Amino acid sequence: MAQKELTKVNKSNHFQQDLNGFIEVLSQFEAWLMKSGLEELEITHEGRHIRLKKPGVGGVMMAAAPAPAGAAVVPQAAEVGEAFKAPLVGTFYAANSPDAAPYVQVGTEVKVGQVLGIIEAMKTMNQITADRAGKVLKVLIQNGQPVEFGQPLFIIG
Amino acid sequence: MAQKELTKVNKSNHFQQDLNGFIEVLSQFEAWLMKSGLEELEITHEGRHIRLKKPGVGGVMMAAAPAPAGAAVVPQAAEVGEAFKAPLVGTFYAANSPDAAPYVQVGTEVKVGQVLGIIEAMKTMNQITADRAGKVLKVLIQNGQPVEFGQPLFIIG
Amino acid sequence: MKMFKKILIANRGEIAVRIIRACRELGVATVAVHSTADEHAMHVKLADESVCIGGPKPSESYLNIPAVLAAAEVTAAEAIHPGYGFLAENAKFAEIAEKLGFMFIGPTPEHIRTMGDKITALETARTLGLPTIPGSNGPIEGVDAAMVVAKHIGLPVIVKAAAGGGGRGMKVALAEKDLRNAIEMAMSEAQAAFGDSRVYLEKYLQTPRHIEVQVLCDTHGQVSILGERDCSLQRRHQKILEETPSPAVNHAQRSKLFATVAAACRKLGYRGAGTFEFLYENGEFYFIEMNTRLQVEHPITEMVTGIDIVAEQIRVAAGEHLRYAHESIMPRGHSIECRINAEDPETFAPSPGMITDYYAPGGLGVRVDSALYSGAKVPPYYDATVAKLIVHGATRAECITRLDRALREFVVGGIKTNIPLHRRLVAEDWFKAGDYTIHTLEKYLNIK
Amino acid sequence: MKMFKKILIANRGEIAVRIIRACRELGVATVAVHSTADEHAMHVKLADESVCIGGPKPSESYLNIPAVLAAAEVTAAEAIHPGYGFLAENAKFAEIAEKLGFMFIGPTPEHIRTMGDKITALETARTLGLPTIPGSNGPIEGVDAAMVVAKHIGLPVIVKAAAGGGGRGMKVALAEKDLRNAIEMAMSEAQAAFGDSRVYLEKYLQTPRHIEVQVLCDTHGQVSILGERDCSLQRRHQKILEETPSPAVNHAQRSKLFATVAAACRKLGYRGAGTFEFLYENGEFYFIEMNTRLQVEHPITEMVTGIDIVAEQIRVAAGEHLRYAHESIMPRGHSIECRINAEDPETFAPSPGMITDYYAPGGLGVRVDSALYSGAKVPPYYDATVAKLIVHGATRAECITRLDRALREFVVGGIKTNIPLHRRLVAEDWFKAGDYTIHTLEKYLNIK
Repeated sequence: MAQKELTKVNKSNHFQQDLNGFIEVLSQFEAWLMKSGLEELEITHEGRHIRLKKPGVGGVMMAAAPAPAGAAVVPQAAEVGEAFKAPLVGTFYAANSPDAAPYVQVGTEVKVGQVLGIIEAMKTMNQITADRAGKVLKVLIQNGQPVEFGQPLFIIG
Repeated sequence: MAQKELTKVNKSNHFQQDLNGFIEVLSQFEAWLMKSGLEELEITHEGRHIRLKKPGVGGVMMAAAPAPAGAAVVPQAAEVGEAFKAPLVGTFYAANSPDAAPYVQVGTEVKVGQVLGIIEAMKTMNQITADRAGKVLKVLIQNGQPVEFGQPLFIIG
Repeated sequence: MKMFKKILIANRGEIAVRIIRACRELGVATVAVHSTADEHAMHVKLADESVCIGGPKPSESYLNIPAVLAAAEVTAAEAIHPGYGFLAENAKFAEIAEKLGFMFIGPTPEHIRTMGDKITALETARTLGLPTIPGSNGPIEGVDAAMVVAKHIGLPVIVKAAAGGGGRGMKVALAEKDLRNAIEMAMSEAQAAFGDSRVYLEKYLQTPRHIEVQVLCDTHGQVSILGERDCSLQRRHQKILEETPSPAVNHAQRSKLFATVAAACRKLGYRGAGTFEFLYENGEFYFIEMNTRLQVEHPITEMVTGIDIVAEQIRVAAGEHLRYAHESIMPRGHSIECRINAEDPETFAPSPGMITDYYAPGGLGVRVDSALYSGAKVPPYYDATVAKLIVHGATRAECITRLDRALREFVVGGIKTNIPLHRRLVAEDWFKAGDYTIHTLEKYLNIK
Repeated sequence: MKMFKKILIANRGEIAVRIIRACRELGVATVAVHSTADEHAMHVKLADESVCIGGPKPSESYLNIPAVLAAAEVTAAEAIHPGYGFLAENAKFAEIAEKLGFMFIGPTPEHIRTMGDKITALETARTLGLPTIPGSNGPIEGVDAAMVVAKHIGLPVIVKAAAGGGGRGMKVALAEKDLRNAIEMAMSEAQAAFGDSRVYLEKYLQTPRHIEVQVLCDTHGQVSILGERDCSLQRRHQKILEETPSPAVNHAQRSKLFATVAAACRKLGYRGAGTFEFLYENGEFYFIEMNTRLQVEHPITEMVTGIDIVAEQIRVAAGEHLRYAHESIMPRGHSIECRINAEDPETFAPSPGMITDYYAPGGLGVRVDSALYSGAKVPPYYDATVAKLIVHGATRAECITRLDRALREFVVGGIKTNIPLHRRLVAEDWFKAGDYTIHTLEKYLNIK
C-alpha cells in the first residue's frame, strides 16, 4: 500500500515535470478544437486520456474570455494558505489613520478576531477581523482601494 | 526507475512528434462528421481511442427532428448496394402508364442507361435512367409519390 | 441640470438589462451590482462596471441597502435606478440614497411612503379626486340604516361584519330583493360570531378587469399620461399577460379617466414614472393602488407610444423637461406582453437551471426583453420571470397572430417555461374576443 | 378572392424566414425549397414543409425554374413568393408559374420585363411623367449646337462621345466658362478616337444621393406610397446601410415626389410592392430604375409606417383591397437598417462558415431579421447578407444611439462580419449629421 502510494506521488511529480510539454500539446488540441465546428474531443493514446470540451455551446457573449478548454488536474496552491475574503463591499483601509502602521503585514501572525483592516461603506468604518488564526502570507489589496464582496484580501496560512 | 522515466518521456515526445499527422487525421474525421447527419463519432483503433462530438445540435429549433445521436463507425450497407438518388424533384411514376408493368422491380438486372422510372415536373415526363449496371435490390419509392432532389429511389448492387 | 455620467442599477435580470440599454443610448456609463450567484449574469456582462455586493439571498445582496450604497460610493455613481421589486418601493432606501448624495431615479421618499401603505393610499386617492370603491365609510347599526346606505351605493353590495374578518358575516346582495335578507343575515351572523352586529357596506364588483394608467411627470409640473394597460390575466395576483389598449375600455371612458389621473398627478406633485391601478366594471373605474416605480409591463406602452419610458425616467431625474406633452401622445396599434417564467407550465413549480439553447424570436413587431443567453444560469433565488415577449401589431388581431408566431419560434432549452401556457391562452376564443376579467385565468386553469 | 392555403417560398436566408413569418401570421401554410447545402437552414426548419430541389449552386436549385415549380406542384402550393434576388425579377419564371396555375406574388410579367430593361425602363418612366436625368436625347454635331443644348440642360454637364465608350471623349463642364472648352475637347477627342465628333450631353450629378420610394398597389386601382428611403451608403453599388426618412429631403420635395410616383403607378396599372429609385441632388429627383419586387431594406419602411409590407403583398396577390390609403399613412420616428454581411470588415473577403455563437440584440426599437442561429452554417454559395439589424427611434439621434447600442450587443461567432464597420460608420460625425452622398462610403473606405 505504502509503495503504491509512493508510486502515485512519483507519477504525479512526473506529471508535473511533463506538464510544460504536455500543456503545449493540449494547447494545440485546444486551438484545433476551437477552430473546428466540434464541441468535444476525447483521445486515449498510449495510456493517456484527454477530453476537451468547448464552453457551453452557448451564446457565450460579450467580453468574458472563454474559459480555456480545461483538462488535466491543475494542482491548486491549496496547502500553502487560504484567502481571506472581503465580507462586505466598500473602500479598504489598511490602518486606522493615514499615518498609522497597517494592522497587518506579510508575516504578521494573526489570531481569531484580530483586526485585519477597515472597510468603509456608507460613511461607516467597519473593522474586519480574522476568522481563523495563522500567518499573513500575502496582502492582495492596497490601502484606499475599493473592494467587492468576496474579493480575496489576504492569504492566511 | 530511470529507465521507466525515459520510456515515458520518449512516449511523450513521440506523441508530440506525431501531432501534425494526427491533427490532419482529426481534421478529416471532423469534416466527415460535420457532413454526416451524426452527432458523435467514437473510434477505437490499434490502441488509440478518439471521440468527436458536434455542438449540441445547436439552434435546435422547431420541428426538424434532431439528428440521431450516432456512434461508433457504422459499417455502411456499402458492399450490398448503393442508392440511386432522384436527379430532380417531381412526382415519381414506376411505369409509363397506369396499367403497364413497372420499368424495374426488385431483382431486375439493369444496364447503364436503362429507364428506371419517370419523374413528372412542370407537366413534363422525365425518364430517369441508370447511371450504372447492377441488380435492383430494393425499391424505396411508390408509384405516384412526390420525390425531392437527391432522395434515394432504389438500391442497386 | 446635466445628464448623469454614471448610473448604478440596483437590480438584476431582464430589468437590469433594460435599464443598461437605456443608459447606453443616453451615453451614460453603468454599474451593475450582483450577488455571488449572478457572477456571469447578462446584466454584469453588459454593464461598464460591476460590483459583487453579497451572497445569493436577496437579503444579502439586492436588498442589502448598505452594500448597494457602498457599491455606488466606490464606483462614484451619480444616480441609482432601482428597477422594479427589491428596493424600488423602499422609501428608506430612497431617503438614505439621496442623503448620501445619489439621485434616486424615482419619486420622492414621501410619495413612495404614502402610496406604499394601502390605507393612506386610498385616503390620498380620495383627496386627489380619484374614484374609489364606494362604501359606507364606517360601521352601520340597524337594518333600515343599512338599507338606505346600500341603496345609495347601488347594487350589488357586499355586507361585511365591522368586527369581523376571514369571511364570517360576509354576504353579497346582487339584486334589490335580496338586500334586506343579506343585511339581516350578515348582522345576525356578526352578532353571533363577534357579539357586535354592526356592518360595513361596499360596492361589490363581480367581474372586474384590472386596468392601470401609466404616468410620467417631470419636476417642472408637467404631466404625461401614456395610456392604459389591461392586466386582468392574473394567477394568484401575478400578472402573466398584459395588453394595451384595453379591449374593454372605450374612448370616452379613457379620456375621462386620463383627465382625472392627470389632475391627481398635478395635485400630488408627483415625479417620474408611476402607475395608477384600477378595477374596472360596467364603465366605471375604482382606484385600488399606485405603484411608484417602473412597471414590469411598461414595454407595451412603449410599443404603442414610441416613448422610451426608462430613458424618460432618467431624463426627469436629471431635471430635464418632459419631451412629451399629454396631448402629443398618439398611441398606434396594439401591443401584448407575455411574461416568460422559469416554471412548469402545468404545475407552476419553479424551474431554475442552465440555459442550454436560446433562440429569441425576431422580425417585424417582435421585441424580447431578457437576460437569457445560451449558457446563462437561472438561479433559484429570484423572480421566475426570465424574459418578456412583447409584440406589436397594427390591430389587436394582427398582434395576436404575431404573438402566436413569435411564441412558436421562442426556444428556451434546459429549463421549463410557461411558453406552452401562453400558446394555449392566445389560441382561446375568449382571449381572441378580449372577453376576460381578473377571475378568468384562475378559472381557466382550474377547469382543464 | 380567398386567402391562399399554402405558399411556396422560392428563396432562402433571412428573406425566406421573413416571408414564412408573414405567412404564419396570416394563417397560411408554407413550403420551403432548399439546396443540398441548406438542408439545416433556418427557413427549412421554420416552414411547414420543405423540398430539396437541387445542388448547392444557385443554378442547380434556387435559380432552377423547373425544380422550383415541380416543388410547388408536388406540395400543391397555390402561390409562390420569390423574395428578392434569384427568380424575383425573372419575367419568364413569373409567366410560367402563372401558366401552371400558381399565383406569382409580384407584379405582372410584362411589368417585370419593362422595368428589367434599363432603356425601356427609362423610356417608360418618361412616359409616366417621372423626372429623368436631362440630356440631349441624341447625338449633336457642332460646338455651337452643343452649347445651346448644354445651356438648356443647365450646368454642370457631361459631354460624351456618341460613338464612344469607356470614358474616352468624356468631359465634364462644371461652370459656364469651361463649357466651350469641354465640348471642343470632347469633340476633338471623339474625332481622333472614333472618327466621329458627335457627342451626347447629359446633366452631371456631382454628389447625388440615392433616394427610393416604396409603393404598394392593389388590383383594384388603389395606390399607397409608403415613404422614401435613403440608400446612399453603398460600396460597389451594394447598399450597406439604409434609413428613412432621408435626412436630406424636405417635406415639400417629398410631397411632390410622392404625388408624381403615385400618378405613375396609376398610369402603369402596377400591382404589388415596388420601388422607384432616384438620384437626388439640389432638391431635384432623377429616376434611374424601378425594382419590381420586395426590397432588402423594406423593414425600415415597416418600422416607421407600422405596415407589414410582405403581408400586404400576399393580400394584394390574393385579390384583397389595400387597407392603407395613401393619405392614412403617417410615418413615425426614424429607422435605420444595417446589413450584416458574412465578410471581413476590412478586406470584404467573404467569410462563410459555421456559426458557433449567436446572440441577437433585443429591447426597445430593435428588430433583427436573420436566418442565423447557434450551429447554423453560412454556405459559400450565396449572398453575404446573413442578417439585418433594423432599429427604430423617435428621432434620428435616438435611432443612431440605439443602433450603436444594438451593434455592441450583437454576437456572431465563428465567421467574420461587417459589424465592426457598421460600428465605425455610426460613430462618424458626417454620418451623425446625415451628410453623405453615393460617393461617401467608398471615399471613406479608401482613405483610412
